[in-house]
Amino acid sequence: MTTPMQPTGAPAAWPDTYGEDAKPRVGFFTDTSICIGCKACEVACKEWNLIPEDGRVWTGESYDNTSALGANSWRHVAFVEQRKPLRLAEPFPEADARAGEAGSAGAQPAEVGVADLRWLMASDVCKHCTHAGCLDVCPTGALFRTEFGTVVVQEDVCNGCGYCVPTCPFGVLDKRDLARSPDDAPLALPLFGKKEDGRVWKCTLCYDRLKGGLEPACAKACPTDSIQFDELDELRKRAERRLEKLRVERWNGARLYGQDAGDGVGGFGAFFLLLDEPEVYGLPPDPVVPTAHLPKLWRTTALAAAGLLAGIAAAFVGGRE
Amino acid sequence: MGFLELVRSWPVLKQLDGDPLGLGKAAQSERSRTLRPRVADADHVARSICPFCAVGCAQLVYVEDGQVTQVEGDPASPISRGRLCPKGAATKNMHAGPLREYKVKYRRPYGTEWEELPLEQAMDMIVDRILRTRDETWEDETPEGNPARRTMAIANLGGATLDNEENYLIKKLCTALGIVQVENQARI
Amino acid sequence: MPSLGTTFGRGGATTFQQDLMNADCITIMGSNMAENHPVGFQWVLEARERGAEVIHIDPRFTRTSAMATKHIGIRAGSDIAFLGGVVNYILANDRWFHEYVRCYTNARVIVADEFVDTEDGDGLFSGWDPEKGRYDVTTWQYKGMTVHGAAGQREEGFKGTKGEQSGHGGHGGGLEHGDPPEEDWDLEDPRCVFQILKRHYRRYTPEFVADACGCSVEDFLWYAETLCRNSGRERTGAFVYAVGWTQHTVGVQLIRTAAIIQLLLGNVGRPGGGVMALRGHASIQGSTDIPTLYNILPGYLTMPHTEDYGGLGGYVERTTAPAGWWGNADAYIVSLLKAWWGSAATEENEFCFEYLPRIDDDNSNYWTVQQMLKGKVTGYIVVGENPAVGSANGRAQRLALAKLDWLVVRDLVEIETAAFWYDSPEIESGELVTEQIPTEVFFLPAASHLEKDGSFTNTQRLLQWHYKAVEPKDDCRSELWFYYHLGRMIKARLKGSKDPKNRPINDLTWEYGTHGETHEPSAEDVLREISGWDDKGQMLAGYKLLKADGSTSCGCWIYCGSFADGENKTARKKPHWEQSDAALEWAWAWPANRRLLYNRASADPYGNPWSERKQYVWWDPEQEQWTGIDTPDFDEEKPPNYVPSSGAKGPDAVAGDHPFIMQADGLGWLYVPQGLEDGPLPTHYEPHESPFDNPLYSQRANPRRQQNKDLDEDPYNPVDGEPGSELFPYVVTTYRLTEHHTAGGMTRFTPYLAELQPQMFVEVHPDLARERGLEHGGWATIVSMRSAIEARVLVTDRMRPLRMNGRVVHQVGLPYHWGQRGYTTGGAANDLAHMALDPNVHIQEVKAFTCDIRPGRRPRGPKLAAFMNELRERVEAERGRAPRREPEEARET
Amino acid sequence: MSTNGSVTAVGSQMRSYYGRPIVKEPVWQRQVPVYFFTGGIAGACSVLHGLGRVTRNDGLAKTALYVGAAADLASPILLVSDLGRPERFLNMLRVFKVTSPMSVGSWILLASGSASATAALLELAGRLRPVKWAAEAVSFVTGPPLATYTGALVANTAIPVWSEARGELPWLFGASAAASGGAATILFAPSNSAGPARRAALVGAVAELGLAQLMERRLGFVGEVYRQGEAGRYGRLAKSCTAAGAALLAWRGRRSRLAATVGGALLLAGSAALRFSVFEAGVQSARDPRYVVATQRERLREKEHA
Repeated sequence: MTTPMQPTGAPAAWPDTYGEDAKPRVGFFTDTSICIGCKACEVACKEWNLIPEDGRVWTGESYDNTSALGANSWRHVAFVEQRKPLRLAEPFPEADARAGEAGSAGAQPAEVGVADLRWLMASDVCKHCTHAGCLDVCPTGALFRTEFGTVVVQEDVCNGCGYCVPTCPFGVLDKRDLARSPDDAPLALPLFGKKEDGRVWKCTLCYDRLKGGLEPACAKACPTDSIQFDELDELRKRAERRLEKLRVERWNGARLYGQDAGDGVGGFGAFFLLLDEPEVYGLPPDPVVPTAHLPKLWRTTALAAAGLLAGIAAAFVGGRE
Repeated sequence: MGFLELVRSWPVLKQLDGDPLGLGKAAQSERSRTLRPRVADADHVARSICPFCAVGCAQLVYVEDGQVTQVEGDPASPISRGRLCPKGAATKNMHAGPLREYKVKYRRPYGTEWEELPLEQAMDMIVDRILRTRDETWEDETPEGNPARRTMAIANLGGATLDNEENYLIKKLCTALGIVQVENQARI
Repeated sequence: MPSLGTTFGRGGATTFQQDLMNADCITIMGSNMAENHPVGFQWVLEARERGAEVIHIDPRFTRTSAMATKHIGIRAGSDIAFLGGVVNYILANDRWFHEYVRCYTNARVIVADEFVDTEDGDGLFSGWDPEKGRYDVTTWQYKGMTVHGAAGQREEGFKGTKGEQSGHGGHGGGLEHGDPPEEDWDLEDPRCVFQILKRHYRRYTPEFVADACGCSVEDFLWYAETLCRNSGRERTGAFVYAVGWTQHTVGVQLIRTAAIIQLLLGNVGRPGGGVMALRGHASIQGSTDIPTLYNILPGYLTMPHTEDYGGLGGYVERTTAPAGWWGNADAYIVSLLKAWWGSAATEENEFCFEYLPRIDDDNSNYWTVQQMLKGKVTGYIVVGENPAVGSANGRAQRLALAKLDWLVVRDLVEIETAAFWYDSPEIESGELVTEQIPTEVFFLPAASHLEKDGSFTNTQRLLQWHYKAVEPKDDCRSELWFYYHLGRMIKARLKGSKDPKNRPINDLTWEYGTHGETHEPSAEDVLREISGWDDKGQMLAGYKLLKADGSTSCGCWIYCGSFADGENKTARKKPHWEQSDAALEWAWAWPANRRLLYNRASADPYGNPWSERKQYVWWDPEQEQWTGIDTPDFDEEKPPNYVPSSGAKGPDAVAGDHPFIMQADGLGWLYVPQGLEDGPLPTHYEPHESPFDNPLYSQRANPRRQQNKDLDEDPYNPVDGEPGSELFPYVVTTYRLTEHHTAGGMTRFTPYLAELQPQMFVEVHPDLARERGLEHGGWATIVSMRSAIEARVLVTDRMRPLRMNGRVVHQVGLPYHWGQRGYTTGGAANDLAHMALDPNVHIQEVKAFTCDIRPGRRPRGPKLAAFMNELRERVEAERGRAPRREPEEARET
Repeated sequence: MSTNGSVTAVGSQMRSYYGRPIVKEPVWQRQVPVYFFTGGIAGACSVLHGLGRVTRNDGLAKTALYVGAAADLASPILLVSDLGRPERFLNMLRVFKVTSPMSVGSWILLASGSASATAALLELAGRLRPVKWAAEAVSFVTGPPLATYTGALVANTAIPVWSEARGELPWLFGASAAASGGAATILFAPSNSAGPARRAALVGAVAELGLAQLMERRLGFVGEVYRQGEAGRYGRLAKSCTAAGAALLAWRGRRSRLAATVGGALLLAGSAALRFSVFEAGVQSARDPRYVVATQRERLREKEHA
């Protein structure tokens, strides 16, 4: 059995803890080269999972008014406007030839603005990591690895301790309807019976739909199949083929993100084809599951505990006064 | 649940049974174990068409206890292949949105408030208005003496968001009434 | 659209969305398909993934541009210049599809000697009448065409309706049989259409295009070559457009230009080719086929005009084409009259033809609004539309509503049109005062599509049935319920009335089954009536069976057969994986369930596919019939070598190698001798409001465009050259976003959509922002002579300034979804727009007009009215005309 | 890039995604840093109390026992009150996860808390001595980890300034615990038996100051948040209080009760301020994506060289 501390590409507790009931590991491949930024994924997700509408704030950040993943946004479409060519395309020979024929003298600058312009759109979602920090640190077992190899918060268990929130390298999880920052939270003791939901929410990869043999709502809605749902092994093969095609077509900056089982989280269950560095989309360039350091951290903690004991013991040398 | 079951259902003990880290099955709640998609409980599924743009995506409408519980794409459609855009995906939200109106509202001339009005009475009043205006403004002929058989004082607008059958009745009734100013979004 | 109608014979899209997958080159122009038809766009991406070029030619860099293999930015309103350049490129470089053009188009036809082209008339075609402000089209006819003596006057008689009438089903004028009188198969006669076309576009050189459109010569040449390279026997290219083309004062001619290109390249009637018209509403095609439009009857039969004479006989004579499928117009109109007046419609009383009301030149929506302002239209029923936000010049729309005696609004939510009397910019500014508005308003809650049965006709002429899922709550009712019971109650009131004006109501057939507690009428009963039956009560299989003797009844001849043999064909839902790519058993398409129109042209004159790769419908010598993966758009048994006898009429008069069977000559019309108001050939004119002069002619804009010169509520910005034009230096274009729908009634009130685009914004380039001191994320006020609105500023490289003749022009982008109400509110872009119209279809020009933009929020309250008055007076002063006054309301506060 | 002029197009100069955070900042409220503090006191006190018993210093032992028990009782209340669903606090005992410092910590707190509480009660009642001894033993054993695991808890997150300090935080919290535990005991212990507590507090305070310094230096760029905003203010407060308190204790703590009390109070304040400083540093570190990107880009460069 693998422990989450060594990234090996196989999640802990799956499939072994499910025995017969284990299903093939499934996930998403989000191919941003065909994302039209329509946000159908965001809406389809909210409709199926009955997620509350969460505020109407115009950001001016291109067409993105969702801004980030959170308790009430389990899909988030990022919009990035760049002065870069979409493809490193070669000039079209005939055109120049014709240009001669039609006698076009003095070619003038294309546009006053920049000719090369691209508008990247990418639908972000929980990565359902092979080694998931949120899952590892959840003290209640509300977060668990399902029979499909996905990571799900159980709303009937979560007590809103919030430990998973800062532990996710991608900032996916968040607490619903609680003061966003400690600064504006009252130091009320105790806060029993508060009205807020108070639990942590994130993409479940439509766990209930999977159990019914249905594909997740976002993938089903996606008009261009930019969001593809399937068995993870199949998706990884498909992604490799896709990347190859885009390389041949000289797409600018095409790369896979999160398909590598050797990365810091043992590969994503929901991975991506991006057209630029991850941070451009608001994604970490080299995510590592915090618990990867836990064995060492535990040793440090034990030593520190011993140190504390020793230190205080030393204080007993030299009398009572 | 008896005490023993309660103890046995305690995940910490389940951990001892093959899930020492408590990351998998041991942590699964009973609710999660027996979870099913709500569409599985639908009384019936209506096959519909998206009401927004003219692409004509097919929709599956799941109904439970007379309420729409889910609207999603119909994979059988050769046009949409089960996919929907954000508007189509928000169909349920539009259909049952908090701002949806369910009651007739009436504003009398120079009135400052909406008033309530029974549907039947509203229909009666509308019939009155149509017939009165039609009688008052009927043109049997044009000033040049050409046949007209119309009223130019009543107009009807809208249709591109309606069904063919509805447009048919609109055109048929208005034409019979001599209302020629029948228009729709085709000009917009 | 008359553009497609006059060119090909039918007003509908020539192809279907899935077929875009087969294209080798897709030109998206006048459309933002990825944003406004996202699910249909999957077929464009399928083509792209198969290696097709996808070119987006648009003033803005949109989500469609982001997905295209190439985006070419052009100035809004310069499309004809660009496409005309393509026509010139095709002809100058001999890239046209010779056999196709010779055999399938009217390129070879000789045109009357009297015809004078705009190139020789400085922007005017022959027949221009400055007094009437319209053309006499007699000089546009084919040479030697036996036009009836009175034709001239009769054209006069048709006026406004003419375009629509023949437009939606091209007519052949006086063509006695299939072939035009004089032709030159070598296309060398200087008077033949081909040579006229060549001369007409000769000046549309790459350099001219670059200057007029603001694109580069290289980009233009690359595009023209790419398009040609992807046409011919082995390859096909498709055009995709939407209201980005329609909403211009030259909208119809604009679309015509693309239709001409497609004919020249042989891309019509073939897989992966054609012109895909993308409609904007669920059933906008249906509401034109079964028109809620003033000037046509179901199936594009024209409404009788006040100046028409001769009753049914005269009508039939005018409507019937001697050749082609319009040859049976008598059967279509008689069957319609039978459907409406049943047993009361007899041969003796001309099947109640006289019951039909008559129209004038233009009784369209914008004309109606002006009648409201004049107090002549006093009753208004608005169903599922929101003119207070969605129509051009919103202020005029709302001022008009305030003049009504009574208004009925039926919608899902309380839209601006229902609330104008207490919640509108005019109430805020004091131009309207609630206590002084006489309008009696009835708001009736409507049923959603989930609460009713019925059929939508989508953008590819496909009738798709949707079933009721749940019962409507409380007072919510379908439009079917409303109009059925309205009619029932009216019939009851008028029962036994002797007044002749009520006979059309008394005799009207109005028997539809009802069900449920609300007595909802049966939509299927209505569809049965639309589809039609014979005198034995047998449901008809198709329009070929319609008769003119009153023995058949059919509510819409092009929908005839949608309920053939008692089966609701529109409700067929056979999965696509169980049938061919054409999916003929999914729903039902008009005409006769054909999915790709004019598909006879996918085969050569001898009936063989042009190529293996592009075979679709062909002649099977063994079976002696046309066959293929689609329903042939041709007489199944008519062989390719069929030649009509001289006496042949109607369909029989169309030869076996003439694919455009709705046209009297069976040909695709590069040149349109009749059917259009503003010319037989598309010509570049500037928009009604433009910061530029016409580079070709002293005739600046479309001479035939409809203007409201004396309507105070519709003042125009000074244009290039006029004093005061410097006040409105920018081109503004309006559009939709994926996240919202049209005037917002279905989306601004929907939480999940409102949060995705939560505020009205304006898109500008950094240079313009700098020029005007606009701050990203701040506020801007956009101003025209009509109104001033405010919006948040989105500074983006996607709004590219263009250089024309060394002069830089900035374009301002405005989504038009917002209004006063709903979860997300904001300025209505249409408040800025004017009501100058295209002469053929009376559509407003909201894709290209002029404006000013300033930093900061707009004046509030009465200050807004004052601000606008000051502006208008200043402009009028500069124009040296008497300043216009505001309507009464304005002065009373 | 549009260079001339101030106006630039949206996104045209973006290095991150509109400067938005990559990781989420903690949703914890102030109870949590307070608990780090009380937990530290409880842990250190159970050690003082245990060793006090061994060394027959009953005055010290009793005081430490009561103080520790008090802190142990406050801790769960603080934690529960921070939960989004407090009524579900028992779910903390639903599983035992070695992969979760909070899970392990909950069990430690349960053991330590109930043990010292039991011991304290029995001490008061003077009954059931064997049970009391057992409880005292448990409390003694669980004390040190209770004081240091909170360091692991914050270190085991994706927040750069915490995660990068995983080598120091447990030590820092341990030292701070000694300082605060000792200080808290001094306040109530009879002066004739408070010596070990005072010295423990001194040792802790000195270590706390040193470790904090070490941590900030080693964190480098990521550690700059400790010099900014709330974290910076709390940090400076912590250092000055701790330094002053330590100095006072060392100088007069033995002889003057007043000095001992003031010094102890200062150390307590310093220790508490330290926990707030660390907590706020985490919040600030999460808010700026540069810290995430910089550390990870650096890591990637190292990987390439390796």
